[in-house]
Amino acid sequence: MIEKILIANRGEIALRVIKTCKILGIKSVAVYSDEDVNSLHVKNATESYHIGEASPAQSYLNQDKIIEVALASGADALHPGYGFLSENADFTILCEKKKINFIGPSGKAMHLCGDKMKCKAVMEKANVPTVPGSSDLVKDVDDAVKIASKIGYPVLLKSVFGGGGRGIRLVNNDNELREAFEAATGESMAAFGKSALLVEKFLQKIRHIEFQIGRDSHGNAVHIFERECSIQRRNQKLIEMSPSPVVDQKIRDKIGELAIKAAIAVDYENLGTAEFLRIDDGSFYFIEINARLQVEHPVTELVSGLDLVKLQIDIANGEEIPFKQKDLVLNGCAIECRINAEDTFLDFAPSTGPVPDVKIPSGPGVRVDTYLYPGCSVSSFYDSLMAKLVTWGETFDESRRRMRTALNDFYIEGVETSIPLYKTILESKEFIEGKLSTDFLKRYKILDRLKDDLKKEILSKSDVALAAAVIHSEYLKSRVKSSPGQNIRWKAQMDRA
Amino acid sequence: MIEKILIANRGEIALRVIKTCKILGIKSVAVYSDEDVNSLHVKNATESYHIGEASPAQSYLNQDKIIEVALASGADALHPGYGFLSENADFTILCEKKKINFIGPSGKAMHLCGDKMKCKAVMEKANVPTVPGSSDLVKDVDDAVKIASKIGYPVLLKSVFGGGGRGIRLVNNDNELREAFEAATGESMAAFGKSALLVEKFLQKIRHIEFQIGRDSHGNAVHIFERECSIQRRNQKLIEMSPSPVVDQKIRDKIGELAIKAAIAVDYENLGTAEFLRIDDGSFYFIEINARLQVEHPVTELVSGLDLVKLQIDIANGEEIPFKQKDLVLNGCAIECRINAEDTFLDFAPSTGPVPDVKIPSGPGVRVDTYLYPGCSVSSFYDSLMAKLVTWGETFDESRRRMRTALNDFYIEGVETSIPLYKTILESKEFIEGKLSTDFLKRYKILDRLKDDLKKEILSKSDVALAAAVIHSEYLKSRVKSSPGQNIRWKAQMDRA
Amino acid sequence: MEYKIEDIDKKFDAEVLQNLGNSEFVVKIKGKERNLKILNITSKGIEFILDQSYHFVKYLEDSTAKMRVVVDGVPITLNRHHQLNEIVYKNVGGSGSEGDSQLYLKSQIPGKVVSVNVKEGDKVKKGDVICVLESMKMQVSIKGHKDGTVKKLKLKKGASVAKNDILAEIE
Amino acid sequence: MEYKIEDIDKKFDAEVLQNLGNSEFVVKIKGKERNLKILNITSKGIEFILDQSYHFVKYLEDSTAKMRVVVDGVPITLNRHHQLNEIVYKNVGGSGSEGDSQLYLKSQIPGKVVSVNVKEGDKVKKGDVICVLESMKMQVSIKGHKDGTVKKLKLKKGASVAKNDILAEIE
Repeated sequence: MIEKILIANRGEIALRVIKTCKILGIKSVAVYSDEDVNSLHVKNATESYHIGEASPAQSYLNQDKIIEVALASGADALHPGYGFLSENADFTILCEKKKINFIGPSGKAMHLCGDKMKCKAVMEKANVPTVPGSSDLVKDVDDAVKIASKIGYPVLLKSVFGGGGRGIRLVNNDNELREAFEAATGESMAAFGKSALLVEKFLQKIRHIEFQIGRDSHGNAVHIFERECSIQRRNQKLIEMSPSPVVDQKIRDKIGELAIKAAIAVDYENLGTAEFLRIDDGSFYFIEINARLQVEHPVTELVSGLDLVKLQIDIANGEEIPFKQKDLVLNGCAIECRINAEDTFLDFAPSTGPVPDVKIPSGPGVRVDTYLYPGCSVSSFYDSLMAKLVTWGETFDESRRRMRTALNDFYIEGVETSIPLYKTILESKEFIEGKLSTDFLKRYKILDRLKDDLKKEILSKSDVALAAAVIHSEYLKSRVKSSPGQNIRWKAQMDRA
Repeated sequence: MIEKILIANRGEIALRVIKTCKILGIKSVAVYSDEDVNSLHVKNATESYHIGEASPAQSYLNQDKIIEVALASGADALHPGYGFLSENADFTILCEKKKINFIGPSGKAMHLCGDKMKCKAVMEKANVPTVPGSSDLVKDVDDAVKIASKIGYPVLLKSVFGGGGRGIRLVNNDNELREAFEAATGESMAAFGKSALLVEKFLQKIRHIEFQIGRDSHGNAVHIFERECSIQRRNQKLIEMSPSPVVDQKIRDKIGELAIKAAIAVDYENLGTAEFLRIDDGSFYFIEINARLQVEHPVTELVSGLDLVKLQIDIANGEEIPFKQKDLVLNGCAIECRINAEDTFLDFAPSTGPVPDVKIPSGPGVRVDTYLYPGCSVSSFYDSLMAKLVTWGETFDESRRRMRTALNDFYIEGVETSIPLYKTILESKEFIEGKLSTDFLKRYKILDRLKDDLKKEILSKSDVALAAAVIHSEYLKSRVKSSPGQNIRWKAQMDRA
Repeated sequence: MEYKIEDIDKKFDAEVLQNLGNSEFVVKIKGKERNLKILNITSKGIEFILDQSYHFVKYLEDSTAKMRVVVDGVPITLNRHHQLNEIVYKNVGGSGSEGDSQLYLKSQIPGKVVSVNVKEGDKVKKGDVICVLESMKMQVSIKGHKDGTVKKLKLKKGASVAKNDILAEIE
Repeated sequence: MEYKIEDIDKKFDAEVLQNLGNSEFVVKIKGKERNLKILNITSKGIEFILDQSYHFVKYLEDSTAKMRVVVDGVPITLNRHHQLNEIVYKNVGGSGSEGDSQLYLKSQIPGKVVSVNVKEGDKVKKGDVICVLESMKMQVSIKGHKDGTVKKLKLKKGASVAKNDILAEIE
């Protein structure tokens, strides 16, 4: 039985894990870098150990140091959170070697999940549909044309030496493909001395829908519904929800079954997430398994009533999952907004520094997971997620309205945040109608609308701003001068007020 | 359709109603006394009106002033909260006259609920079991004996001129009853010139279990499960929960049906609560209808998923209750602790004054309804409820553990609170086993255990206290003296730290 | 330095052994050496890591005789151990009620005076109701803390009293 | 007094008309008289009830030319209207980017310098990448704000820069 957990992470997720530890009566061990000495996870854990300098490589990614602390503190298990070492198969294997119970899948399963080509091959064998295309490098141009005609145009021709959009060509027919193949091969030979190309179906108006999966050491496997995470910027999720507006119980059962199949195919143990792309004709394509607890897990907690961190610990303890698929009921609707420290209008550039004041929203159906407190600081060394604002409602509309109100009540001083962006999204017709896609922001010109909304908001507050400005001027005057008559009375009143 | 609601209340319940108004896009109008000018309900409402001096009679009970503000602000409806004017039938009728939609039952129904003798008679007619005893004043000693032998000893002989335990005699047989009757009559004649006595069955080891009821203007009626509120002090509830440990679905259906019958019997509209006493043999006796939203309504919200304030507004709007009895599912378990400003060891005497610092707990399944903020004040003019800490869990045990952790995380500086008492109760074997009764504190000597727990807690923190004390002494010394050597280095470090 | 904690019948020792620099210290608590690293210190409170655990301590009161602190949310009174303190401490009593030797009857709650039940010069017994206060919709009887004669009454019906206000002198 | 709000092309007037005593005032905003009752005021912020609505305004910056406030959580910049201000204001631009006439290229984000893409003396065009910063796991290209010659580079690979630090002088 796990009695003491080292949490190899920081920020809100470290706090989230500590919370469940406290509730279960399990001791928690926090680790921290120089930058995090004043962080809440240090203050809330049973014990806290300093592990190095601010830079992640020197602290939260320092495998040897973290293992050393785990052993010194007598922790019998380790929770990796998300990011940092959470999907590092080598680290998982190191934990296994040192007899530290790693709360997550085995190193072997994690390794397989991390290798996208291998994982795709395993899924194809297990009859889990993946994005149509070559299952390996194409041999030559005729091979490419053959595959393309099988999966149907348009297709993407991708160079494995590309990355970040470089070396990707969109083609609409055989001729274009042959031309592009020649050009791509030439380019690649010139630059790298070799060429390696893939063909993949070009998917449009994509939704990102993922299924929470769980599997225990006894072979019991369940899915805990879907999360729709289509609203993104730069391939990073901004808003997640459950249920998805396009998933009914029939689809949930069907794709959930696929997600379970995927977990079994890689012999996955503990909680994980099977990610799918869904296109407008209703087809789902598996893309990958995230071998960790997701940022957006609270969405699933609110609609299932489960404590997923507790479930992770139970599974790591060798226990059976304490319910069957048929026992699970999706209750109401949950939405999460990731409150990031970033400037929406500077291409989402990070915004860091001290946060002198914070007001955290609350109320029926409102949950906030955050490391923020008045006087804290947002560090430029780590990622921009400051808080997760999650609301639950009986219906999507109730959840959305609660989110809208909570966003209004959330005040973070000192850094730019994504809160104004979410207010605009939450009020948009397309969001309300569930018309989501990964290009939502661009497709519906959300940033232009945000600008309009901000202007309107400023105008609506302008009377108050002007009133505050003139009163402030008078106040300063009354403090500087000691003039006779009214001003003295004024000053007295001001000081009394 | 209601578009603007005046909230004739203060504190956490005013904030609770404002929250739902915001979510529904309804404007809210707050009223405040001199004492409350810096209160959160003033700051969070759309509009706020000053209505008088601190004393309730001059402000929150001032019917004319509140009606005047309602009319001036253009509010089309009024929410009374609980306490103050919430169960004042005259005020309800005044609202009806002024065409202000009173969110609650009609003045007529409220009047009937407020008259306990009349209400009891109505319930007897409707076959809702009430506490056995004389349904009216007893005529003479023989009448009393006849009733007593019918309901069985022991019985209570009560004078209607008593109150607060005075004029109540416990008797075990006919002889004792005859003696007591004579004495009571004599006493009462001497003091009041007349006598009026009742006979009622003496119930022991009572549980207080109530049912949330709702009835719309179309005659649809539902119950929204029970709340067990047995843990009390001085007849005031401290801890409430749903479900009750002694209510299963069969009992819930049966007593819920009685609660609905009670609501129909008094032609009750909107939300209300039917209160029952339950004794160890499993019998339930109706005692009264609380004609308002209860303090403990969040417990029901968490297990039903409903927003009860929204439901109140919908019913007041003339809408039908949007679900049927069979649609309601009791989900998980919710517990509420009323965080009072009181000194447990001074016989729960009030504790008031400034609150320089507050830390409000949060986390999965934790909800806090409160008017507290750092720098606020607890007024001696109003009641002692500062916050309602409510936790939800899949099971009673999860809810209890979450409550235990949240109580630990709740810090209120400056006033005594009931938090330590709740920690002891939540850890007690009897609470865990669901052995609840209205005399719980006395029956299980909880205050003695609390003393022990506090001593243990202090001892467990004594190392830290001593460390803080010696470091503090050194710190002060280093700031007072400017001595050479080590102390200067010390001071520099201290200032840097 | 020796301390007494609340009314626990025992003395505890604590001292700073060494300043390691960089805000780190070795302290000796109850005979055991512990490491202490200060994160933050002001005259009102201190945050530190003791061995490996974080703690936040607020200083509410600090006189030569006693120190009231809040340790991780738990209020604790420390009494610095002198001969004199011991005597005063015993007389004051640990439970919050004034000892028999005290002259003044103080109010432990704030409230409004509803009734005054004695006159100056009255002889009263310990436990007699001196007055009734109303606070938060409740009536609370204030009882005499000892036998004696009411020397002075500092009470008026309808007046407000604060916590720790003197209500009467009983000799 | 006349004010401009953000980059809205309009002037707004506001003045205190009367001090009613008891922290209450009559102010005139955009030609309309309003009642204002102060609940709390310091040099850093003000809480007041305007007509019947509560507001909380923080003062973040206050220079003769402009005032940055946060009104009920919404940041707003007010520009006091003088002839001179108008000119400066137009040049600075409302969108947060420095105007063409500015000498300095400043960083709008904090971060670590990953690469420096120009040398002193280089001729650059508006939009050319001057350097790349890394912050929060992201790489951000900093582009030149105007055409010109790099006069001075205040950048070193691996160094940290704060928000608003000057990165280069371009003439």
